[in-house]
Amino acid sequence: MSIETQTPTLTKKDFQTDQEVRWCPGCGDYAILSAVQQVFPELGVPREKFVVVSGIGCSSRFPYYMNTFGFHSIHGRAPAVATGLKLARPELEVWIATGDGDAMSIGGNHLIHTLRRNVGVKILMFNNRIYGLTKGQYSPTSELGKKTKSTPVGSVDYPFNPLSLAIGAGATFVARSVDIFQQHLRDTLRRAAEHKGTAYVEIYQNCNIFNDKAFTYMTEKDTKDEGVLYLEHGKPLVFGKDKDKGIRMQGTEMEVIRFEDGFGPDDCLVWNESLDNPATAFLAAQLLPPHFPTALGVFRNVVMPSYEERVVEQIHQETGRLGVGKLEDLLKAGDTWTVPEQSLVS
Amino acid sequence: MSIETQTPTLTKKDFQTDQEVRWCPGCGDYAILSAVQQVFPELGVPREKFVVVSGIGCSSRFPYYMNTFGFHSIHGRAPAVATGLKLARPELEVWIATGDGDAMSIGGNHLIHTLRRNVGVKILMFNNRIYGLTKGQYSPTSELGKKTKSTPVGSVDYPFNPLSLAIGAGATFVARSVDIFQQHLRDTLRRAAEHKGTAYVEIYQNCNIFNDKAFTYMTEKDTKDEGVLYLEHGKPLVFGKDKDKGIRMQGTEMEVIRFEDGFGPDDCLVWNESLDNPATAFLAAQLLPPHFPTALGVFRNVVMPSYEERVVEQIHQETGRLGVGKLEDLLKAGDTWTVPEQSLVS
Amino acid sequence: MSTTVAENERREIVTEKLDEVVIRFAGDSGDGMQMTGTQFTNTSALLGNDLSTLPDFPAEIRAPAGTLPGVSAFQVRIADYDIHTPGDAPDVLVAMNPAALKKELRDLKPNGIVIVNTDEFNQRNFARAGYASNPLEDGSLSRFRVFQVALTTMTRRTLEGSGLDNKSMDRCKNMFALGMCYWLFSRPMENTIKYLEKQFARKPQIAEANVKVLKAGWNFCDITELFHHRYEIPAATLEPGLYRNITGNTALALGLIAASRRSGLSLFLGAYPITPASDVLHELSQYKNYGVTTFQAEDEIAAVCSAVGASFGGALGVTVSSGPGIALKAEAMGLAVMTELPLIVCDIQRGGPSTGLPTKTEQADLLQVMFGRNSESPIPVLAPSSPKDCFDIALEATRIATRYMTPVVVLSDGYIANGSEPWKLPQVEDLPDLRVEFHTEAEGFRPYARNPETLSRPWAIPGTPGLEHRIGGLEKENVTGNVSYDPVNHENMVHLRAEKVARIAEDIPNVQVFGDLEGELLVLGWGSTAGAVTGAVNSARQQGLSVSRAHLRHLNPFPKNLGEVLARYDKVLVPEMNLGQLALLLRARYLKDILSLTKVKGLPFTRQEILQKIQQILEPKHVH
Amino acid sequence: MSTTVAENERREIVTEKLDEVVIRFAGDSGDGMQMTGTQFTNTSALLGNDLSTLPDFPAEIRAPAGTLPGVSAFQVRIADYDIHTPGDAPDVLVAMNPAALKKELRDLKPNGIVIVNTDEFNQRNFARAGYASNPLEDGSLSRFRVFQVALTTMTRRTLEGSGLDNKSMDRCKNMFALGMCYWLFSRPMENTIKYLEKQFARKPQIAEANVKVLKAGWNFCDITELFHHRYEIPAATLEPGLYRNITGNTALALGLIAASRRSGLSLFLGAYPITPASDVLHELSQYKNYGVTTFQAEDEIAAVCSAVGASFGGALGVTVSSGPGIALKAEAMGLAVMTELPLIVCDIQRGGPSTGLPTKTEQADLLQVMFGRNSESPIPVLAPSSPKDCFDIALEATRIATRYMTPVVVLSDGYIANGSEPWKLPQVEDLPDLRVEFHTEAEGFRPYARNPETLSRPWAIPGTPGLEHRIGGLEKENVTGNVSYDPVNHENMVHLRAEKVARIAEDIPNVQVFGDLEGELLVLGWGSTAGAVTGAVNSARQQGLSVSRAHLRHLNPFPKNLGEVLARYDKVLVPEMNLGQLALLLRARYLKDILSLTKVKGLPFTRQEILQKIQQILEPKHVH
Ligand SMILES: Cc1ncc(C[n+]2csc(CCOP(=O)(O)OP(=O)(O)O)c2C)c(N)n1
Ligand SMILES: Cc1ncc(C[n+]2csc(CCOP(=O)(O)OP(=O)(O)O)c2C)c(N)n1
Ligand code: SF4
Ligand code: SF4
Ligand SMILES: [Mg+2]
Ligand SMILES: [Mg+2]
Repeated sequence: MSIETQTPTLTKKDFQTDQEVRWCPGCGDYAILSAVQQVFPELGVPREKFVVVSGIGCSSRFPYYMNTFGFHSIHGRAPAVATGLKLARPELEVWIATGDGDAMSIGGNHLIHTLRRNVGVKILMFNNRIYGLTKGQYSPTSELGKKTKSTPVGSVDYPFNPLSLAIGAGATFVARSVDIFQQHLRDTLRRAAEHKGTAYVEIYQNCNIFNDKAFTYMTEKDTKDEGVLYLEHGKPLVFGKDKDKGIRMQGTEMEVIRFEDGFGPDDCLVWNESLDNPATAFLAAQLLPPHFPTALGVFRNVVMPSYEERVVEQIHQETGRLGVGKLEDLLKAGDTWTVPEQSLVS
Repeated sequence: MSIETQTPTLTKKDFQTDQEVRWCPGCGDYAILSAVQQVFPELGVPREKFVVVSGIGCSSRFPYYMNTFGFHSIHGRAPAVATGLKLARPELEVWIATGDGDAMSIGGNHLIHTLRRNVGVKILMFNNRIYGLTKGQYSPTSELGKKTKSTPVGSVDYPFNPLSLAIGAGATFVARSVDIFQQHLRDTLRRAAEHKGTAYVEIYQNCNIFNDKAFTYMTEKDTKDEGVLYLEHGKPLVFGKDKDKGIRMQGTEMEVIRFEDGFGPDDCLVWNESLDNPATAFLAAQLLPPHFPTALGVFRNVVMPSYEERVVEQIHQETGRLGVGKLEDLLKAGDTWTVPEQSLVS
Repeated sequence: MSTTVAENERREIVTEKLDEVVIRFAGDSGDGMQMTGTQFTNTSALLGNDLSTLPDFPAEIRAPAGTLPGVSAFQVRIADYDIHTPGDAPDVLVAMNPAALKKELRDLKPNGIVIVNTDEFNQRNFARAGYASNPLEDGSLSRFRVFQVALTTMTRRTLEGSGLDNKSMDRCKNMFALGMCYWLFSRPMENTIKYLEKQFARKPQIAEANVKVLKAGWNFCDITELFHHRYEIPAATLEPGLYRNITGNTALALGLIAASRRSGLSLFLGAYPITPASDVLHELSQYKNYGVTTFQAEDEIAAVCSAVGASFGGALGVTVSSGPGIALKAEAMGLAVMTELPLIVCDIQRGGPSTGLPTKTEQADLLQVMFGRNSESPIPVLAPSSPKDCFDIALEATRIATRYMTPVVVLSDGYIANGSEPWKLPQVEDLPDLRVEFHTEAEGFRPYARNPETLSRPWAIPGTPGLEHRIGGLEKENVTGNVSYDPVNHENMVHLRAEKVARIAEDIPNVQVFGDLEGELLVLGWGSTAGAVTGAVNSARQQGLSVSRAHLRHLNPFPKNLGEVLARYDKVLVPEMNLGQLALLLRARYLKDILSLTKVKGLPFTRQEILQKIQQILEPKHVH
Repeated sequence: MSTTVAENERREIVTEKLDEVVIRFAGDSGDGMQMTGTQFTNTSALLGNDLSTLPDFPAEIRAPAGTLPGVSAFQVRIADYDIHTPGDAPDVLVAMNPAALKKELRDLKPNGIVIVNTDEFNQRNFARAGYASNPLEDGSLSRFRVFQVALTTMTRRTLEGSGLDNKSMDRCKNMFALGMCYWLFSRPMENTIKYLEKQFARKPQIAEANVKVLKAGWNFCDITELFHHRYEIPAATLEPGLYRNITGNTALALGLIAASRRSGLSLFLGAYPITPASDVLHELSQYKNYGVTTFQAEDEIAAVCSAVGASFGGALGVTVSSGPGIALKAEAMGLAVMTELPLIVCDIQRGGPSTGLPTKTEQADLLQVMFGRNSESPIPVLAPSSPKDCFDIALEATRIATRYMTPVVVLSDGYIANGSEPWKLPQVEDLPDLRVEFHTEAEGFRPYARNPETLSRPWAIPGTPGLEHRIGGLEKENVTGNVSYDPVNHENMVHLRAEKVARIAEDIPNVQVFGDLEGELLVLGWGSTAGAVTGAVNSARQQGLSVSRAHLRHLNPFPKNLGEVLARYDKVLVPEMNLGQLALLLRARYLKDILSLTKVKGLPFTRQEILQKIQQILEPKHVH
């Protein structure tokens, strides 16, 4: 009994399964798996309280490799399955592993509605900008003109900005990290774990088979310092190898300032992830190449009651108001009449 | 022949059908119908080139009352049907009539992908913040706590901000108007008609049966001047009965300034609907009660090639590069061999 | 002096006893006919009549006033004996306007009573209804007993000085009609008065006005010479007990709550509104204090997926929709089949295909729910036989879903869903014990180990230490539940899933025959045809025809004895509101030539239609 | 002197003529087995052999190296006569590692040839493959002729000094194996050399390396004593003409383009990727200069809806998917039924239910496409019988869809889709004339007026002056196409839609029997079982058994003469890769007791399996 209730201290090993990991050698998914397996034991949650839900895709194989409860559902529907689960069992830690196709293409509607409702689930969106499992078609995050199996002369679709979409849908927690930035990724996952509502984390993930080197400009030693801007709450937006550039507001937009032009950190915007108005987070979501470095970190983090909290609260209120319903009363409700033993003709 | 090709001058009557209009007396849909029937004849497009596509809902009955080609499809799918039609027949004028449930609930995914791709269709989203046809359940745009048939003690869903979502999805034209503001509505429809990509127009529409007076604060004589802010390209954001208030940027957000505090129009933000960066439009999309008046007009209007343009262009390029394909060549492609009349054993 | 006149008159008024009467209230969508009919129904219920109702309203919220598409009707049949249908043809038609008369008259019995609101009989309305001339004058009603009443005028006169505007006054005119009917059929007004006072508690002025008009309608009959007859329909000799009048959708909702209580599982409904299923969502959303969670999802796919997620979490996962929505749930239902989780999918069928006729009834989703999923994806299917049976079906569906770890489909339809009948309240303790035990033993736990009897796998819910496991839509290795592409395992699993469902036949009642144990003809009904079949076969037998009947509540699997029962009759007739879907399943399974009687009009069968078919089969000579 | 040795040796090498041989190449997903097999196939095709192939790859992109789930195999059968299947059991197995040996050996013929890459036979790989001991040493292969070759070592040696790193070198080792097989079966290398040079045009170094290794493999056999036999498979006597080897998915894509050209309609494909259907999208996306528009939609619902929209616009609207995706298209397919628009829905079936076995074949979607929509929603269904038949089916589907204004389903499957066979190129002018005429006459235009013969309505596309009209999912009034809730009209329309599809039976060829026009047993195949059925029945007849065969390409409606044909045989056997879905339809329709031979293993039937069943039925005594 007590053995079950007290939380034993867990380790990464506790979260590994006996199933062979079936990703291609070199796939970025390995790094993400490792980061999650390191963070989960730190959360002080008993293992049996974790559930990892996914859709379909290479990324969605994730649950098989996590020794928790897991549900590898159908393509694009993980947020819907997870919402039902979280409403039925609010005390569970429900995490979603999904891909850019699973979450942003077929699953787009469930994603935005989950974000709108602020359901208390954590969504890890593995963005490799390609359909991996089906062997390399372009996805809604693939860049314009991308040549793939289904677009031999280049795609004509403008891609989504996944964070703009999430913020536009009303997300309360939005962040971005990168598969191989293990430290940053783990920190981001911890931040997501702390959030009470929906946490949406875009993770740049390299698919070395069908879309290799999609993110090298920000992962390669020589380019990454110029290519990456870290959003840190309360700190000025400074970046560059020698921390010699920054971001400031110019009218309604953000712009890059170079300290060589006489600017300094004080001229930079001090990052605030917790503003009610989503506009600031949206501004930061536009910080992308070619005109800007890629912003990483937490874009938005505001505290609002989660969907399940409100649902449970309402059930409590009603129960308080009306008392725990009795089945007898329910059946008897409304106009009733009795047919006596010997029914008489009126 | 020539009679068919030259465009006869059309009138509102030309766009009315013999079908009885089956909306409740007093429904805002009548006003929208009337506005559209007035604007279409002005567009210099032959009537047979118009197609009105819809999903399911009271609003989606729209095509039956427009004497054009029309397709009353299935719930939520109008954007998908319209995309196929527009790709197959780019020369057609394809308009979509949809509701807050049809477009934002079941149809959310098709909506955001249509906006992302910038398909050259016009989307009129009748937002009455309720499911009308199914007799009054709350919708994704209903305010928190709304009591409806399916939420007897109030809804616990945070609503979408339809324009934030559209801008987050990458919309190139986004506007808002109101059913009974006929002049403004017609102007807005004309602006939408001019746009080459996807034009997304949210129209506040009163459902006098299931959600009456949802927008009175901005339609009633006494409150409307304070409750409404008109976005006009190149003009400062000024509002109020006596034009004595305005909007300016304060850091990363917008704020209301009162001229009685010594401010004037010059202190107000000059509206620019055509910025590449969607952040400004997103800022304006946050201009809603209680802290702000409701912004009406064009929030975003940027010129980008439409989806069908790019598709057609690619087909032309390939045809130019390879010549018009010959069926014979296609069949013969790849490794072929001949079996002679009398096939010999090697 | 009018009273004295009345007194004299009254002596002449004859009161007749009838064993039954069918009344149809018809008017504009705005005329409140549904409410009027419901009031007449409830009052009659309280008098102890057996009864059955059939509402019929347009797909549009409110089509233009005075037009045919705008007509809303409510038919109620009350009787002093046990009845099974709302009646084939009305004895009385209340027509609030020409359109209502035009649309509903055709069904009226010869010499039937027509009460019309003459105030609405003007050229404009004739045009709207498509009448060339005034039907009240052109003799087209000669076959009926027509009573012309200026309902609107009388109503306004009644409310003179009430301070209400005309619009509000006119809204009361249905109460005038109701008052007249109460007088005509000797019903007390108390119940409706109570209702009005409760309904308009916040608007006492409106309540008062309605009550006033109701009484005015009654008095109008009482003091005028209009009717020379009054009627009484004595109470039916129903089984003793506590009764209430209930619609199918309400019974289904209550049944689900009862199932949740009896199983100890909390009830989770994931639903997206759709006619005629929405009322189940509306109903259940009112019972939060019964621990019911209702989730209005963004679409049907999310609705069913959320229910699957809830079931995985150990709740009773339910989703409800109608044909078009069920089509969207197909893929996720397949997921529930593969993951072997309990799930209840309620399909309140309506007219199709596609959007079809949203407010009309049909039974044409049987094959969809049987086969509308990719690959071999067997699911048990149940169908309630009447409004009140929806309560019991919910319990049976829960029993099968949890005992066999499988999704279950409940096939109701618009006729049952909106129709009502008296329901004898069950004793809670008499309801089946559906207690469920989750798996808790970590030792040797195997997610796909099978109960040898039911072949079901353990229900091991998140939060249980040591039971961490993964499920999903890929083929599973039996016992371990690991992903497996092994050919032999796959074939084995396909057969196991099929066998699991087939075995349920061992666990459900045999089909019962009413009539002769063998003979010339068996009429086999399913779902909402039960009433009409019963009525028709009873009449046929009274006429001495050798015909028996049986009814199927379990459509997959079929009851064990079905094949052998069918074999005992020369001919088998299956009436269904489709093109012969059950017939197809029976023919394939039993290789017996099944005669189909099909009706796809958006309306239920009448007793007469089935009776005629029976006669045609058994004594063709008599039928010309 | 090795040459002279070789010369001496060579005298001892016997060259045998074979009428056929079946080779299976098996290795890690990364070993390029699909490409190796394809090369062997194409080369043999150019030699004039008849052939048939069966690729078999894992669901994962790349499962861990050396494991069973990671094994990718490609089987090819080449013959000097007309064959119909890729062969039941291989004569030769090339196993690039222990896992491949373990997984694929069971099918190998007794005394068959096994070529293994010894470099991969080490403890680590034994463990991964689940071998307790080294199979090359523990005698478990004694029943076979095993040839142990250090492929990796030889390859690296061959490429010494090429400047390639080991990884790149090892990637060439499949060419060594191919070279060996070319020598063993007397095939020329030119074709593959050409291919390699084209394939790696931008990486000449890689091209050169592969060619080098290919030749090395050839020479290795030529100079070593390894084999004492060589084999020749003479060209088959195929019908004279120009041929190419083609897979089902490619044939389907080409057929759709041909249909577009022959009908004068531009081709629009709306699709969402899914195994094994994606290749049709990939293929068609390459033919923009044929005026083909391919739209990769956000999901399957958008895919089918976009195709419906395109059809409304006057294009040939097509969508392609597999089981789970087809389930999602159900509602929109119903819309096409109601709006009576042409639409082609291709279902490339795979193992299920749910996500199931994505890369395995199955035929279990027949009932889904027949009935998987709400209400009565009839759709014609066609199934290709082989890879090349996919071309003709596309034309036939287009003919029916446009002539009858109806959606049409094409039921292919993974076996046909990825399998290949030689295809005699048709003359374009011999292809059916499918020209379509849009309605243009405004005078008296009625959107739902019907062609008396076909019952189809006019195709009136936007942009045509005077034809402005509205269609949609609500029930239509016949002729006018206005929304109608009229009961009689609804029933009439339900029957009209059913009758329209039923009448197609008048317009399709009768089912043909091969064998005796009557007799003890008829084997009826559909879809991809055609080859195995033909092979099995031919053998059975050679054994003097009284068995005939027939094949169904049209599954809805059935050919006019089907019932009468079935009646002519004592017994009818239907082999299908499901639990008896066609059998169910036949039993229901013809009340004939159909014998089912079912296989649901994700693998096609073997000739042998069907032959045994035939024997069992016709001479049970002989079968123990
Ligand atoms: C209903 C359905 N449609 C399509 C598919 C095929 N499918 C499986 S995964 C996938 C896309 C995966 O892309 P993504 O979500 O980015 O995952 P990744 O493999 O890149 O990690 C598709 C189209 C499916 N399994 N089910
Ligand atoms: C697949 C499907 N699901 C549900 C419905 C039922 N339904 C019809 S309209 C509608 C919502 C309409 O709301 P909205 O789009 O806001 O239109 P409104 O009536 O308010 O104008 C719903 C749920 C349907 N017809 N089809
Ligand atoms: S295909 Fe790409 S995403 Fe999928 S496992 Fe391989 S590397 Fe990873
Ligand atoms: S229900 Fe509301 S939205 Fe629908 S027609 Fe009536 S008023 Fe208009
Ligand atoms: Mg991806
Ligand atoms: Mg609405």
